[in-house]
Amino acid sequence: MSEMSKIVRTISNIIFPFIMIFGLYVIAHGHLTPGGGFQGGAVVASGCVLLIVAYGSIWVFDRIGIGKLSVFESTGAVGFIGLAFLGLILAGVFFKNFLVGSNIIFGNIPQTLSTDSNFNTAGVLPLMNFAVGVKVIAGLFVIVLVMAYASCSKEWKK
Amino acid sequence: MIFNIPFIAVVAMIFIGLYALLFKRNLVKMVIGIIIIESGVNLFLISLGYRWFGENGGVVPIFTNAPSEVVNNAPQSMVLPVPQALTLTSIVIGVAVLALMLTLVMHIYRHYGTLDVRKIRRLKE
Amino acid sequence: MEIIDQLIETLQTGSGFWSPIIWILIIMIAFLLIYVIRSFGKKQYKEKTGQTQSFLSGNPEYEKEQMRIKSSNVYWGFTEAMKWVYDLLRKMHNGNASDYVLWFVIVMSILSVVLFLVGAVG
Amino acid sequence: MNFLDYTPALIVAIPLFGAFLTPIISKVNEKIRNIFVIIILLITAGLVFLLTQDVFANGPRTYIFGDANLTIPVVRILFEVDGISMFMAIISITLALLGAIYSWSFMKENDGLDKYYTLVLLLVTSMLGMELTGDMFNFFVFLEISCITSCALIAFYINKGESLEAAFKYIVISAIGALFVLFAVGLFYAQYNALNMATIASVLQFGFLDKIALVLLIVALGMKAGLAPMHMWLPDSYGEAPVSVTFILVAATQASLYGVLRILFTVYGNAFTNIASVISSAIIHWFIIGLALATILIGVIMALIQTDFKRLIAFAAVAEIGYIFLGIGVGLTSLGVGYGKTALEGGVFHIMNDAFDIGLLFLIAGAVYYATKETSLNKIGGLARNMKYTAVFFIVGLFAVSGLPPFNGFVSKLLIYESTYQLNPIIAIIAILASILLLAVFVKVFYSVFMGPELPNLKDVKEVPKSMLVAMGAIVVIIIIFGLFPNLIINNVVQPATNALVNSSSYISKVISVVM
Repeated sequence: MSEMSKIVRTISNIIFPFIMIFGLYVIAHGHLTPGGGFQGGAVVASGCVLLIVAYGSIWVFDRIGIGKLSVFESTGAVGFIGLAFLGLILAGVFFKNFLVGSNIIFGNIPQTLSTDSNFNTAGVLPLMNFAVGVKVIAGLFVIVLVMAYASCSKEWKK
Repeated sequence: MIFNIPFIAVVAMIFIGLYALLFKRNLVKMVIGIIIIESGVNLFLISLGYRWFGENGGVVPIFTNAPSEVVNNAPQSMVLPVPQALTLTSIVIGVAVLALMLTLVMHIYRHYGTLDVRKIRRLKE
Repeated sequence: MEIIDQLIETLQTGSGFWSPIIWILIIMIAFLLIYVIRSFGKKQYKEKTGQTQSFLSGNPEYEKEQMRIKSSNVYWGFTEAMKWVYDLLRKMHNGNASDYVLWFVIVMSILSVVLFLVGAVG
Repeated sequence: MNFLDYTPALIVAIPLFGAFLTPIISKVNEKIRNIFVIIILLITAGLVFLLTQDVFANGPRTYIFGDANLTIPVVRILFEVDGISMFMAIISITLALLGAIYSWSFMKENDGLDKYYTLVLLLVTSMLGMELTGDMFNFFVFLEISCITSCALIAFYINKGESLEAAFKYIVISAIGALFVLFAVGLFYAQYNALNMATIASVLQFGFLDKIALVLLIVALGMKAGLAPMHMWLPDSYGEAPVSVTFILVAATQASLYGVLRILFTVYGNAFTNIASVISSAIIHWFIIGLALATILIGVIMALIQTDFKRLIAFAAVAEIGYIFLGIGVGLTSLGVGYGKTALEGGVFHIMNDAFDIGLLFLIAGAVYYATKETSLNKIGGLARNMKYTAVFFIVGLFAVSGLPPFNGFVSKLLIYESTYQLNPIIAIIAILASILLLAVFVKVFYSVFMGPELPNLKDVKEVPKSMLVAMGAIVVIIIIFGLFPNLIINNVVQPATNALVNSSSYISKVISVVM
């Protein structure tokens, strides 16, 4: 895919930060509102796909190493499993929510039948959302990028 | 009757997907068939959550900023979010399967030069 | 000691038994018999002479590489006699991905029809 | 809580953790990565054996994820471990470990091995997860993970059109099967508001929706296990995957087989023994026996005309799956008493024997491919001169897979034949004839691969490297021990597994006591 016209590139330049912010918001508020790591990650990845569409996959491919993205993906997954293992080590049960009720971070317990959103709740769930978010951003981005890049290489055009 | 419409849609979607798989020759259309079946099953799981509440229907299980009359008077009419969790997992898996299938279709096109399922059968007998 | 008991114990199959130890003894006796019979044979032939060559109705013997039967021809007679079965199975294994799904649907519908028509009786 | 209480979670968690660490470690050094993968699998194998010992001695065990106690019964993921789970887990982890050792040399010349090992570890995770879980939905998730990873591994030789074709067929079949499993899970949830297998089993009424769910589950999981006439994906994918992957795929296929066992014996066990559903259960039994016979015959007859080494073994694998289903079907007709007990023991023991026999043959096909770069039987010959160990291993595998004494295949097939004969002599005779045909097939292979004159282009073939020989030799030792001392295995390993299948009520009551 080659790059598109100047209008498309300008508009995507303007829209791109908003998509990013919205995706990160969905990830960060995963424990309060609908959404979470996967959904927010998919939104952010779709923002990155917008870049691929506007600027062409070769342009993006040259600037972002596939190896870095794969390390990001592994880091997200290792973080997720690592949090589960921490539950086993600190509280004795795999996937135990060991942060709830503690004063470290995200430790508050919401009041029963209250509909107010308290960001500082839910224990390890937000952390797991972050880990999944990193993994999904890197994973989906790498899938689309490799597909787009492979389909525009010269070998395919014969 | 009107509350059976989702379930009728589920069966219809599964049969449409099977039709696409059985009678369409293009590999991409077969992939679409699988995705339609998956959407049907997901719709089935989602509609299961609301089946207990009959005519009035349940309330979406989002606690933040929920209508206060529901929270104060009938919190049990909020749908148990298990089917939603199941559907979410199923969607995530579906994305992985879809990506894998499309990648395979791309590579098959590169090697075989066609997307006709009747011509992609070097492996037979 | 218990393990050794279990090792020697024979396997009951409901209508018979199976003991590998006895089987090995019998096979040893069989090999001994074969050896005895073989020892009755002629010993005084000369290697690498005409005595060890095979006799092909007077035709000259081919090179060994040319005499090799390809594996797809090994059971030619069997496959020729069972041709109708193989024609049927070849038609079945046609390598079409849609037909794979079709078989799944067929088996599922047969089982459900049988289960709901016959099974409804009892 | 002592250490054993954690093992069910650790068995799944450790390979998963290792899988995602592998790409990072791979950046350091390739040799360290290989050692790391093997160590991860060794630790998992150690945990599996520890847990097996405990479960066989003390009965089923449960593990609740996320919290020490259940608060809302339907929400938690439960791992429920009993005899048959551990029996299958032993097979899976042994095959995975040997496959990893084998791939050290076998895959050495390929690129992208970090992804290969990641996928292998994920496949191991999914197999063990399917076998240990007690939750229907969790079972589906692990089933899908195994589909995705196996498909990616089948397409490993991405520059070959055939392997892509095989992978596409596999993913279509797997996706359909898994989606219908999910539909059945939804049907269960709709009626009983539960996803736990034991909870569902305890309240199952065997009504209309339950029958639909039974049909969906049995046909979908049977397709994933390779039941004819839905077996066509199996020769394709087994034949085109790298051999070390095929070896692990054998175990992955058997994990689906475990799903069938779990559905038939545990979830629907009470419903089948009920007097009211005698006709329905008889239909299911004879359906399984009929399809098993078809599987045996189609597998054997098609194996006879194959010219590709791996594809031929794959069709033999289809036939072996048929024997397992025959044992299970006959075992179902008379559950736990008389010939049914023998047949079930034979069927379950044959799962283990099938894994090792077919696995050994695949490894030998891989060794031949490694040495000659050729899989067509018409183009290889006379290899016994240069590959002595491999030839001897093949003789052992040949005798074992076609059920000749004193190897392990004979023992389980004997149990299946004798019990089937008491049910219906004709079925037993057909099964024996098919077994003879299987011997003929492999005699042909032995003749054309290892015997005959030395081909000119194969004169300087060398014996395969040590890591491959170690993996093959380990299986040969297992096969001979199983064949010479069958009672040791049947009393200590197989009978706990069959008892767990037959006495599903003890499993259900144990889990219910945890859930309530």
